[in-house]
Amino acid sequence: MSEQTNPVLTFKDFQSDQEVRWCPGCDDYIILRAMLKALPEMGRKKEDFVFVSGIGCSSRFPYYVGTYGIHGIHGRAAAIATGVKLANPELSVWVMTGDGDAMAIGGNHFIHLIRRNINIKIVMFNNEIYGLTKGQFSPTSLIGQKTYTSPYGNIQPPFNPGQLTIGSSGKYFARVPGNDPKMMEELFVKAEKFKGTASIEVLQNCVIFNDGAFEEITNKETESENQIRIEHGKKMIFGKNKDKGLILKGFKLEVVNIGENGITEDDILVHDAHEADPTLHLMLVRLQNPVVMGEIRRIEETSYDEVYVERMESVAKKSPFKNLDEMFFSGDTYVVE
Amino acid sequence: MSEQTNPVLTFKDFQSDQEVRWCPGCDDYIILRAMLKALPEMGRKKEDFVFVSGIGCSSRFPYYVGTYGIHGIHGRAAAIATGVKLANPELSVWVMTGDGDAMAIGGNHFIHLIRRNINIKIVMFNNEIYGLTKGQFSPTSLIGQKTYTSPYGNIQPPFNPGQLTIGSSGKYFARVPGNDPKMMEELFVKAEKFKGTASIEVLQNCVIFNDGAFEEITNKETESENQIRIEHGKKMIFGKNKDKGLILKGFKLEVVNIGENGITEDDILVHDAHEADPTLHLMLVRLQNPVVMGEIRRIEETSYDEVYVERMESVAKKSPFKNLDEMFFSGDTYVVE
Amino acid sequence: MTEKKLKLTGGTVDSVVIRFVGDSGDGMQLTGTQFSDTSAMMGNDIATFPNYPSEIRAPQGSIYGVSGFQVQIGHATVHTPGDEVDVLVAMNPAALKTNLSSVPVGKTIIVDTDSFNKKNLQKAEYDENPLLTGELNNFVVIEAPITTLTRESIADIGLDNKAMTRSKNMFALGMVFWMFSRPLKYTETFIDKKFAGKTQLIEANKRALRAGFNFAETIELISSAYTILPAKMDPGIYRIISGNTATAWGFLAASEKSGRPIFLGSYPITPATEILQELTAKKYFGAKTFQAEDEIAGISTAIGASFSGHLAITTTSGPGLALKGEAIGLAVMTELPIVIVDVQRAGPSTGLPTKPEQSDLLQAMYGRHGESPVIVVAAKSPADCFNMAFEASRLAMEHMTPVILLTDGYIANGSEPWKIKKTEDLPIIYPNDLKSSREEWMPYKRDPETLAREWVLPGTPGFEHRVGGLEKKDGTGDVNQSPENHQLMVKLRAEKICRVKNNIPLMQVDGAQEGDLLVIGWGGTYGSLFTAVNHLFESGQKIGLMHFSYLNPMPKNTEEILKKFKKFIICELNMGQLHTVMNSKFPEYDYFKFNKVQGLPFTVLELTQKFEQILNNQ
Amino acid sequence: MTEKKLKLTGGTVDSVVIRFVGDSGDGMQLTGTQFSDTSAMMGNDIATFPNYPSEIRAPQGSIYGVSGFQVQIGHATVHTPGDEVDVLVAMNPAALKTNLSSVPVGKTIIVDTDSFNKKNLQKAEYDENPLLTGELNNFVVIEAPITTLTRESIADIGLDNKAMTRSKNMFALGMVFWMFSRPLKYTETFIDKKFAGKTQLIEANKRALRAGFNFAETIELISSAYTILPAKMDPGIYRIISGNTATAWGFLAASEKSGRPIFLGSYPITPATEILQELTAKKYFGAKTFQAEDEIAGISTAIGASFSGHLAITTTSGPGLALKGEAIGLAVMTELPIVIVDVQRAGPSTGLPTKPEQSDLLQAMYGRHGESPVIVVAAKSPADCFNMAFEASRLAMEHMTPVILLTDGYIANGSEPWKIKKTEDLPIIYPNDLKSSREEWMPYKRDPETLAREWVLPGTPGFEHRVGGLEKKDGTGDVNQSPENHQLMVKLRAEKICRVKNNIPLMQVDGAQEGDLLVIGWGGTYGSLFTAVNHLFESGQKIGLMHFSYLNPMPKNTEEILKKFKKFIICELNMGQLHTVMNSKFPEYDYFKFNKVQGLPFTVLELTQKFEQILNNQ
Ligand SMILES: Cc1ncc(C[n+]2csc(CCOP(=O)(O)OP(=O)(O)O)c2C)c(N)n1
Ligand SMILES: Cc1ncc(C[n+]2csc(CCOP(=O)(O)OP(=O)(O)O)c2C)c(N)n1
Ligand code: SF4
Ligand code: SF4
Ligand SMILES: [Mg+2]
Ligand SMILES: [Mg+2]
Repeated sequence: MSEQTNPVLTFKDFQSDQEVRWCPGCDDYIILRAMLKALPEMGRKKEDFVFVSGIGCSSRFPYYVGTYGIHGIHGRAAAIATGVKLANPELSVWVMTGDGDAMAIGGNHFIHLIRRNINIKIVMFNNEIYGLTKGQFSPTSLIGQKTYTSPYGNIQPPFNPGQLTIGSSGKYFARVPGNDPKMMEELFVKAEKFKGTASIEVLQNCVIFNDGAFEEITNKETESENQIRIEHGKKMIFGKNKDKGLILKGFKLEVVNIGENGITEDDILVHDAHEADPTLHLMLVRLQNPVVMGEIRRIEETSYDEVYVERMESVAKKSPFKNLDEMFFSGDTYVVE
Repeated sequence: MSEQTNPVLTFKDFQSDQEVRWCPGCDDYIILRAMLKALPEMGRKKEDFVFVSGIGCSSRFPYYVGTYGIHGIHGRAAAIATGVKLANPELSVWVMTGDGDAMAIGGNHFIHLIRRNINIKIVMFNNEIYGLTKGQFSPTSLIGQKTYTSPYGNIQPPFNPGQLTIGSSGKYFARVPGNDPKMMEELFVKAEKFKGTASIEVLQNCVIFNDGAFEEITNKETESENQIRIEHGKKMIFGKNKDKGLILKGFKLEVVNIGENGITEDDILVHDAHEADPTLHLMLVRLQNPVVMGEIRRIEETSYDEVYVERMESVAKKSPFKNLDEMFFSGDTYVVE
Repeated sequence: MTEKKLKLTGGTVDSVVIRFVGDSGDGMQLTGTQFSDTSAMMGNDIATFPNYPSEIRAPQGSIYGVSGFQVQIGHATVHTPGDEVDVLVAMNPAALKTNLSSVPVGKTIIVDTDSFNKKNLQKAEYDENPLLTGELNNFVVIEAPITTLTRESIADIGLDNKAMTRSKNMFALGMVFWMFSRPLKYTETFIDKKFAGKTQLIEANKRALRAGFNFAETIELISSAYTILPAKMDPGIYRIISGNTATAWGFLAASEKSGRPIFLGSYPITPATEILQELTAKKYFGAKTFQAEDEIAGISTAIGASFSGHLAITTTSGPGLALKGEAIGLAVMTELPIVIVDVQRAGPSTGLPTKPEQSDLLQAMYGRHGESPVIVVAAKSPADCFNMAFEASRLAMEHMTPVILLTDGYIANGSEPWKIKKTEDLPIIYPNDLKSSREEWMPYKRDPETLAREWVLPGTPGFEHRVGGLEKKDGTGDVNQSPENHQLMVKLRAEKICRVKNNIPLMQVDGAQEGDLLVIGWGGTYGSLFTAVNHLFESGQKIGLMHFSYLNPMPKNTEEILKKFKKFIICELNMGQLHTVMNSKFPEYDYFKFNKVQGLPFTVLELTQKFEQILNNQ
Repeated sequence: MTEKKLKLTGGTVDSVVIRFVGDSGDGMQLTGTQFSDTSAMMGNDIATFPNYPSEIRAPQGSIYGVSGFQVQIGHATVHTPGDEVDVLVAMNPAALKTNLSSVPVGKTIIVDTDSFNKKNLQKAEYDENPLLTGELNNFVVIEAPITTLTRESIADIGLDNKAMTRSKNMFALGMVFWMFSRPLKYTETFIDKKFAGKTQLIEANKRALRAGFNFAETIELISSAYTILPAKMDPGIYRIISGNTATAWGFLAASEKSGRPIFLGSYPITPATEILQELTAKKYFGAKTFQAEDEIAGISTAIGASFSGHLAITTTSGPGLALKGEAIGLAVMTELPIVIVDVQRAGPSTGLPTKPEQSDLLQAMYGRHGESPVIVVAAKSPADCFNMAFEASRLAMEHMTPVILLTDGYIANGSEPWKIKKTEDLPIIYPNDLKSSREEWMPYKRDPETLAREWVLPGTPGFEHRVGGLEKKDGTGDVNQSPENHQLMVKLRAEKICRVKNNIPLMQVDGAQEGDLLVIGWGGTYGSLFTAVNHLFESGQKIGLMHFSYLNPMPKNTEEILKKFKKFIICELNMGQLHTVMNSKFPEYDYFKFNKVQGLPFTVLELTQKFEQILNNQ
């Protein structure tokens, strides 16, 4: 069950025989396609993938991928996946979840999975709404957002998924727009190679209950001004004309125009996704304008499952007993005749 | 039920008639005394306090305070307290909880309470162990820590409660050593005045199952070298001789010796607890040597309960109906004769 | 449009069942509701049953995307949405395919021929067009190019194709209105309101509606329309109400009559979410609602709010009730009033989340650790949700205990006429407030009659006290671990619930008051059970119906009634959960069981057949 | 030391009950365990019952800080730790006060007079010193200044006062060893191991032990010691085992015999934590354990691990079982094997968390939404936990279903001799692995006999499939919402559990095989019930015991047995939960109930009296 390159597998091989049942126009279709294209590129056997989800529109995902999968119960995908992975660390385990599934009812398992740094990938479809239950606000809904449970406007301040990931001592966070299959595909492949918990936020448009939530950010016209796509080791530059960039000013990031006020490309910050200290990453996940896309944080350490396996092995080596019987009969036993 | 100064109340008035039942030598006694001393200073009526807890040694706390109180179920104190407070926003509501109660089973309610910024104070007794159940590792136990459920050493990386608070978009975080009743007393009084969710971590020594966990930090001999006590608007200086301080170097805090390498007091950072941007606060909660004590973050915004009340009132004003009957009989009704 | 094979004849009928079916996007729920409301306002009794798919918007034309709305209208009181369909309106092949089996031979089917194209037929898994194969020969099939006609009728308004097509449900509705001689004015007013400000849409929908009506009238082929006379209902002012709205309003009324503000802490879940939504929208009556992070937080906030003196409620469905079990135990121990509403859906696990079932009864009765008895009540129809929400609140606060209110997806989404209650006609609720003096008072001092402890709120000077989940000393409420005290408290908590029977109405039997067969049911099956029993009773059988609204404790006269019958049958939409309870409470009687677990209500027919079989000793 | 009032005479006795009581810090659990183990090794049968306070370390000398350990040793088989105490060792006034009522007149009480000082008397709420008031006149009171004597005996070792005092339990143990003619060598070896490397402590403890022994021997006042002959037990090799350890070991054996590695996902909770701790410590056998963030995560990880092919387990107590209800439903729907252990404690809510009770039976049977049947089994004694953990695992994997194993705090912490099983003598477990070819296989294809679906693990090429909580189509396992399929699947899931009865042993009745009174029980009360029934049976009564290990489904011959008796009494440490189940399964019989809810086991005496009363028709 170890890794291998398997050049034969294609998009089609990863499709399941189930009809896809999201609303027409939903970004979930785009995410699915991106994943189906990414999977063959990961160079692993089909039977070694397990997709685990909770409940929600997004959580229907596993049914549509022809690998192993579990459509679990609401909020528990991270915990179920933990069991799948620890029982068989050779598997490539993916949690497909929504903003409600992962951060409302599932918040605890989400932060604990991240804290433990188990080699599991979390793809969170953040549409800032509960889709499946037909439109209530979620933990990422904005202040003022009108939904069926906030008809006068939402008053609960939202989580920032990236900030919550860092708060949970997360080692990996990436963000990607739900309308960019290319970027998703690349990111999924990269994330698969990361040894630890990868937390990936997809800004996913729900056409029915929260249409246009990310319009300003993801709109093809304006995206290059409103998004910054960063890469480790590269300057953090954006704008249609690549004429804007980020610099550090005291404790804060600032957007500057290259060529103005004597600012040159050299002044622009280089992204360091590998720096263990999360300071820069916290700034980046919080940035509102532009919104940062890409691998914001990627700190490769030994993952929990690796340590877990090592520990199992090292303890086994020191076992005081050859087998169970030996333990049963060890110590204070006595004979009745 | 509004605030008032009540000079009559004393320590004794806040004691309950129940015998205190922690292990002899437990820091919990110190926290209790500090609270009993702080309460009269808050200038509120005794009957307006409600102490809410979950399950754990720490969670026995409400029984020992002669105010209103709920000893709830494991992990749910934050949610129970939310109900108490929203139902009656005039009350001063305190969550007394442990590292397990708040961050293991109660993790979800903890982060959501913080996110919502309800005017509730959380005092987390962090002893890095499950005390009541007799010594299993907790979400703050250190890597390698030997407990009954980690006889070969803990392998789960811990949460940093301050970092988790910031990750949850928290507006207030303070840390205090469990052996310093004076500092606790002051802090409790200050926190009570804060309008929003205050997350307070007490480094609490469990003499039975994790004795000495904070010895290096809280030991009276070395505390002034290993702790830095900060205050908003003051220079971040520490050391027995007040000869060390913090400065910013790129993305990181650095400890410097005042008077060495040309460093003067002027170079030392001034603590800004009120800055909404959490960058500095994240650095401070993560600092290991020295460990930061005091109000690290204190951002006063409108609290959720205030907005909640306003919203109730503003909607009520626009009510389309004078009373229930009017609604019952409104719209499409018809008469059967 | 052509009339096929059989002649459609109008006339006056007693009751008629109409089912509108189409794609989730076709607006069938709205169409059905308009038809029902209009009929109710004309004085018919109605009962409705929306049946929608679990997908939000399944791909167009697909079988699992079919959404339906059924209504029975009658000039006599109707208690169910009906078993068999008299008129089926099928907007596409998938809708026809999945609903045909409910239409008896000879009944009417209206189809939109425009939708019977190759793509849609394929999606519906039809090899050939059923309109052409002759397989519908035994039905009155009304084929109308509804889409085309709709578009034509509104072509000049300036909407795009998609928007125009959206009005086709109004066209269909217009046709049915004409068939049953309903006026258009209610729906027209509705359209004005719904699309306020969007004049184009108002115009389009109204025109399509009228076009459908006119089309039906003008084509010769419908020789005459059905007429349904108004039902003989209690005089009074009525409105149509769904179960979830009625539940929310029942709580509002209970709040008014108890003087305790509402606090609702909930997490959304189908089919319970509307209660949260309704109370949130009606915030202006002072109801505090809180969308929590999960079900456990939902009930925990309610417990906190109860401690603070509110009428505390949490609403959910089966999976959520499972999650709340531990916290209910805390409310049992702390003896705080809360109401837990479980709008049941088909399980286990996620099951069939949009379909009704009655399979949470045992969970409600026993789904907690330790000996933790609570009051369990159930609503029997959409309008009855109002009564039982009120009752649940009353009992919780008068007896200081958690109460579980069971409804189900069938009555929660279904609607019926509700004879509006004036709040002044509702009983006053007397929460068990502080009545002792400071000297006598203790946190667990009990009312000698009900055994309820007094509800003392934070903010009350001099009465500071702590409650919690550890066993409490009788009286003082101090933590206490002594064996005798524990036994005493377990018994007191049980006895407290038991005594609630002194505060609930006696059981009223429908039909025969004694005799051969006692039908036993509970909750949302009342309509079907009553109709079947009443039918047989009126035809001379000695059959009665004992239908439980109060399940724990049961009414005092329950056993008395059992004694008066020879045979018993317990009918439930589960595998026999009330059967388990009845056996445990009244093991002396021999109960037949009739169970259905299909995510569907009973049909009157299957019940009648079963009862006849038993009455005839087969 | 002085002997008071009554003469203490030694001799040979059948069985003796000794209870050690003192402060939580006094080491009474250790003392009791040493006495029990030593007795077991001498060939006595033993049964123990530790009874500790819920505080970790309550203030010294306080009433609620009293910790006790009771053991019955016998030369005949003993089944309970005994009702009444023959020898009470009370290390302080609080211990005396809280335990005196268990000591019948004429029995022996050993007290440490040093501890009867003013402070301790006050804490125990004694107004006067009971050693002086004469209130102990009817007992054989052995007053010994144990603390002083201990200190003196080890004064020269160089320990400080506090450390010296800590050895006083060894002194007391030495005295009791002498009374019952036990050798010191086991405890000496134990001391060597426990304090390895700490020579001072080894020396102190050993010396104190011997000093106590010698003290008892040399003082004239104990004229002769008790002797207990070895019990007549099955020949074999034995060890003393506690219920929680036995549970853990049973799982290890099941793992070995099924070839499936263990995965245990749990959250600590008293009194279940030791199972997690034991399996974690025994990691070297390949058992994977995972301390999760909460109970829901615990079971969810187990479900994931089950999908990955492990013998998946989660352990908890009542409040945790309540939290796991929803997830159990998922395992029911996905038909994945998991074992859920509930070590019951006294509820509701937090209740009396360190005291045993049997009040989670109904929760285990019914505590989930929807129709979600699972296998329920229970262990009847500490050693039987091994068998039932093994059985639970076997049934889960052979039938592809969740299994709930009920034990309780009484047997989980109690210990008894276990006749060690060789793994080769245990039956092989046959998980329902993939056996179909790729062509025939479907995710929900069932074994025609058991109806279990095949367990196919990720990593198996060509068999990729998805499971989940939505209703599944029979066979294919596709998501399916059709009414008929739902009904079919509900029935199949029920039938699958029902057929487990073909794979469990028949019920064996103890005592009379037919006759007047059938005592019915389940789980951890076996010892008391058996002893009482056997006593009456041997004295000629036609009384039998039907004790359930398999509660759902029940053994096939259950009804057959019921038919052979005239009267029935169901005895439980709850308010009548098995009574509810029996009434629902076999309503034709009339059951008496005998219930106790005190956080304490039955006494043989109270049972015998009750049975006699019924036998005598009172
Ligand atoms: C225990 C439980 N509680 C509540 C629900 C109802 N529910 C299903 S999905 C969902 C929220 C879905 O939101 P999200 O995770 O954001 O997914 P989306 O549909 O938006 O993709 C809720 C509340 C449930 N199925 N189970
Ligand atoms: C639902 C539930 N799960 C588990 C437990 C057992 N339990 C009680 S307290 C506790 C942990 C306590 O740790 P912490 O919150 O750190 O408190 P401390 O005792 O250390 O102060 C646990 C696991 C419980 N009472 N209820
Ligand atoms: S409701 Fe929203 S998120 Fe769900 S499938 Fe439809 S568009 Fe997508
Ligand atoms: S176990 Fe630890 S935390 Fe609990 S009371 Fe004792 S010393 Fe304090
Ligand atoms: Mg969402
Ligand atoms: Mg702790």
